[in-house]
Amino acid sequence: MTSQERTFQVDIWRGDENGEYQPFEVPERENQTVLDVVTYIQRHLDPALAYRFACRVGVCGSCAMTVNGRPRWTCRTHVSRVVKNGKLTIAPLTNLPVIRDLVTDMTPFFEKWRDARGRFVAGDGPKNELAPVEPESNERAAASEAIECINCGVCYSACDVVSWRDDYLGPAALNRAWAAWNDVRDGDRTGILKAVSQGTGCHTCHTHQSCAEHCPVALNPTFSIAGLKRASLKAKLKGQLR
Amino acid sequence: MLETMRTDILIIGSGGAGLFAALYAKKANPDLDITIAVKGLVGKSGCTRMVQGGYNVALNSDDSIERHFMDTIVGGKWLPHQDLAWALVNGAVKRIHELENEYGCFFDRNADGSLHQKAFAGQSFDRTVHKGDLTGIEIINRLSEQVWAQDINRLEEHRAVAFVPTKDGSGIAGVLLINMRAGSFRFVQAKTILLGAGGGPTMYRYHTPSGDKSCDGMTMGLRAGLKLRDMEMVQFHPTGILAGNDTRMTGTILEEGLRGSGGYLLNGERERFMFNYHSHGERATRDIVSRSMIEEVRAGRGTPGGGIYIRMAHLGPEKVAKQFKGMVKRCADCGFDLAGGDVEVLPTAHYMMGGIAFEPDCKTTLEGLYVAGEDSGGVHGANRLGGNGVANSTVFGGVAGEAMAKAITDGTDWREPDASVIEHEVGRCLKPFTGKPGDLNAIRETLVDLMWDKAGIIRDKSLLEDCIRELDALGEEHAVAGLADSTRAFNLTWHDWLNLESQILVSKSIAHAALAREDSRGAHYRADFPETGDLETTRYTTIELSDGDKLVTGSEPVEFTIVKPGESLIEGEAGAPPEIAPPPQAAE
Amino acid sequence: MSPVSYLLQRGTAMLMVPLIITHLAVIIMAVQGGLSAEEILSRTHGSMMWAGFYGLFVFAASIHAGIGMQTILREWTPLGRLASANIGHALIAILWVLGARAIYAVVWA
Amino acid sequence: MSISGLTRASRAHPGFVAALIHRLSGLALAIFLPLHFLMLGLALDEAAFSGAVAWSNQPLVKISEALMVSALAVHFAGGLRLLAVEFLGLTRAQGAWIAGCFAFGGGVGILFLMRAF
Repeated sequence: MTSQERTFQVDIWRGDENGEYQPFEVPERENQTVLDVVTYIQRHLDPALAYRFACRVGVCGSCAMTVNGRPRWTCRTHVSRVVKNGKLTIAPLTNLPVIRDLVTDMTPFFEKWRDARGRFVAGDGPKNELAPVEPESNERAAASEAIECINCGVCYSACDVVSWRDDYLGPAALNRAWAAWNDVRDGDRTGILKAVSQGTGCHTCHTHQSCAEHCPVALNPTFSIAGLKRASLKAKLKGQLR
Repeated sequence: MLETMRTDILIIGSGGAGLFAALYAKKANPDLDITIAVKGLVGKSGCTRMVQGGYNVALNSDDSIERHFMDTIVGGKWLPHQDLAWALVNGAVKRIHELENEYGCFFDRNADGSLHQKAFAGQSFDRTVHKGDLTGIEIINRLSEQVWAQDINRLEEHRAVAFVPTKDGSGIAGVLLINMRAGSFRFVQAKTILLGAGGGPTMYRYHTPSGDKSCDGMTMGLRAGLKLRDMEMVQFHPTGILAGNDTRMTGTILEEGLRGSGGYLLNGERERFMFNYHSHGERATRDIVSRSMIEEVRAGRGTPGGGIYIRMAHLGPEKVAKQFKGMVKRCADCGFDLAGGDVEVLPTAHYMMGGIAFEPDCKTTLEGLYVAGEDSGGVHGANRLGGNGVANSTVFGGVAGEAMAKAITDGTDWREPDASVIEHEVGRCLKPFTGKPGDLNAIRETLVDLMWDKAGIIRDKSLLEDCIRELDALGEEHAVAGLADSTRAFNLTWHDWLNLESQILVSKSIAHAALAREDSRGAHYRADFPETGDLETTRYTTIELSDGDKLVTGSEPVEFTIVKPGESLIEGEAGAPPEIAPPPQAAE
Repeated sequence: MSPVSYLLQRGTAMLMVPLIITHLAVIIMAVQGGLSAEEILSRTHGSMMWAGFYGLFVFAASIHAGIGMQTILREWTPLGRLASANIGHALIAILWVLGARAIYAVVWA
Repeated sequence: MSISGLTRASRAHPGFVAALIHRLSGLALAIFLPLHFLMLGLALDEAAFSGAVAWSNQPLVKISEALMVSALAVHFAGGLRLLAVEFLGLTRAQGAWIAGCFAFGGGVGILFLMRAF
């Protein structure tokens, strides 16, 4: 770092759930994402800083952190868009256990994805053919709108309901369940509604829309969850959820 | 501290190869205890996930696996292991049905509901199955959620550092890993082991693979005495983003379709230059465009950032913004206006065709060790077709899973590890904690420049000899470099040290193999040997480690077991696409 | 929230849409220039329609409030699922009793 | 030190504010409701009821009542929004919807006060 370089202050969370913010001075760059800032600190200022990343272009969803109070994908967040009063505050994602510094344990997130039956179950269709699926059909269109999730955990961290009750399945898992339910190839669509109608499932959502507000790839889990609420209610009234 | 555990099947890596292997093995025998160990989180690290283009598979009645095979062989400049390529094109058909019908992948459809297959460079038929331009995410997410739902052990943030053989060296007993979260060591003993950690030429200044890639798998293979092949074959993609110093985004891909649809490449004087090199201009093949860009920069006509501009604005910024939404957004996120302005790009290292030599059943020469995906070599030869990469990892991952389960059913048991190897390897990994703090950043910078300048897109004897000499010196510098912080838990700087160790060794392999191949074909270009040479006598290079640290190169003739140069499986055609400039095509 | 609670919560909400519009209108009308006991009771005394309307309203509002309270307790207090549910159900019962008493008082007493 | 305070920046958007006000107004109504029923129950004894109604005509009580009426109106409007999102799938322009809900609630309260005095 030369003395002529312009720098800005970055406060980074250190420790696990119990910890504190540690200030660093980081040089400004013309092109600089929040992940670049964190990398700079690890490479040049504090080699022990822990953080997680992989693909670096918004594909893997590994590097989400809380930046100035908001959960974000850091690899695709340009510093100039989020810096406030010449300062950045970076913390791990909320609503997940902290392993160390900026790294969270995403296990509960993936367990809930499983519990919401966020996966395909093969149907009876012929295995050596590809099912015709019209891209404009209502179900496929609904599924397509929800499918491009990168499971970064940003919505889960932004979700107020998860922050109030940690057994709620959360937006990402339910969003996946909605896409699965709209998949006409699925062999057990009622099973999805059963999974999401447990006490901690879709009906727990209060439609705050924090998930949709923060999703880096512009999905709308609230909408998906509303769909599940309607579908499972219908199924319940028809007595299919026993 | 060393924790030990036992499992039936250990899988290193959770890309297309690792996940398919786990699911296949579990399906073959649900009673098996299967463990996936991965450097990051299951399904979230590695490169399959990053696949944009799609999945090559011959499904159309006007297409055929023979045609797919011929495209692969001709595209690979007759260097591929033909039995492997044959396994690839056949297996792809099976896999795409499984991905759709068993795991629920959403692949794009035509309006009538049938599967959409798009055109992709180097193919004589439009056979690339895709999900928009995020095909990898779709495949990996669907596979991951199947794995999450099954009784499959996950060792996440566990980095494999060494294969541990039996005392007599006849087979593999297990793998030594670092539990990255705790900073402790773990030895996992397994009856069969799959290496599916992926490759990734991240030792080049500009590279596309996931940032966690560091060629650990090939390094472990070399150390365990396995033979690698085709290591000189590193594929470059012409348009990687140039975002400046200290940016992770630098090197990541701007898709091929930008040039295909009429984008311009401009030098620092904002003049088009591609027609000075090739009559197809910007639409020439990847290798030609990459080479031309490098020559233009070397001639002093680069941009201020040392690259080339890509310009789309003349096609109408609004149209571009709509047609290439993802790319425009990606550029905007790092501060560039792709739709209306000029964006600096440079060719970027993309894929390693070379890797551990293996057989169509994924076995290696080490009993009990299997390999699949980018760690393996020989499927693609001198060049990999876009869309054959994800096919490779998923096809062979499944093959390996089945073979590993069968081996255990047939009586394969645990083998006793050579404890001295474990001790030695733990010592190797902990060495930097004892040294005086070294400048790892400087070593990394030196490495990426060295490989870029001297073993990159244009090579020659003197460059490569320099490169090897300097790599040796760099290796020595790295070996004594210590760490400033003694924390072992989640110490990324420790892992940077380990990454560099792997990268330097594999860099040496690339440079040695490149020096050994005295012709130019596919991804490998020697300015001092610009001719392709005789196809009938094609040989592939091999490299192995002997006496612990000496790389020995060799070569073997390619066996034309299925088709010979000059022949074709398709009547009246060579199988490769006609040599004309591709028409402008829309991004899919 | 269980689907049954959800159904009751949203169902009572929908049911109350016309009731609340009417109630708000009545309030705004009635409050003109201040209220008196005679004025209120003259409207309600012996009116079966009034008893039916508010009977339904009390029934729905009580359920709606009880479930809402249960959710709030579950999310904003350390109370567990069972305790929150018990309090919510108790609230429903109390509101039914007090509501029925109020209706009896203004219609028949 | 905790990682994030009560006032998370991630909550600074219309949806959360709407939900918070919906909940607080609902809570207020749930607390008010038994008192409201108790007061009406006083009609069992006409004198007591007259006294209570007279008491409620004080300005301060009137203003409190106006707040409860507003709470009802806001809760009602917010509930309509919620039902629209959940059952009609209306997710666009939530900011405008939510502003409309508050305007409606405030309007009803002011109307109440104007007529009450």
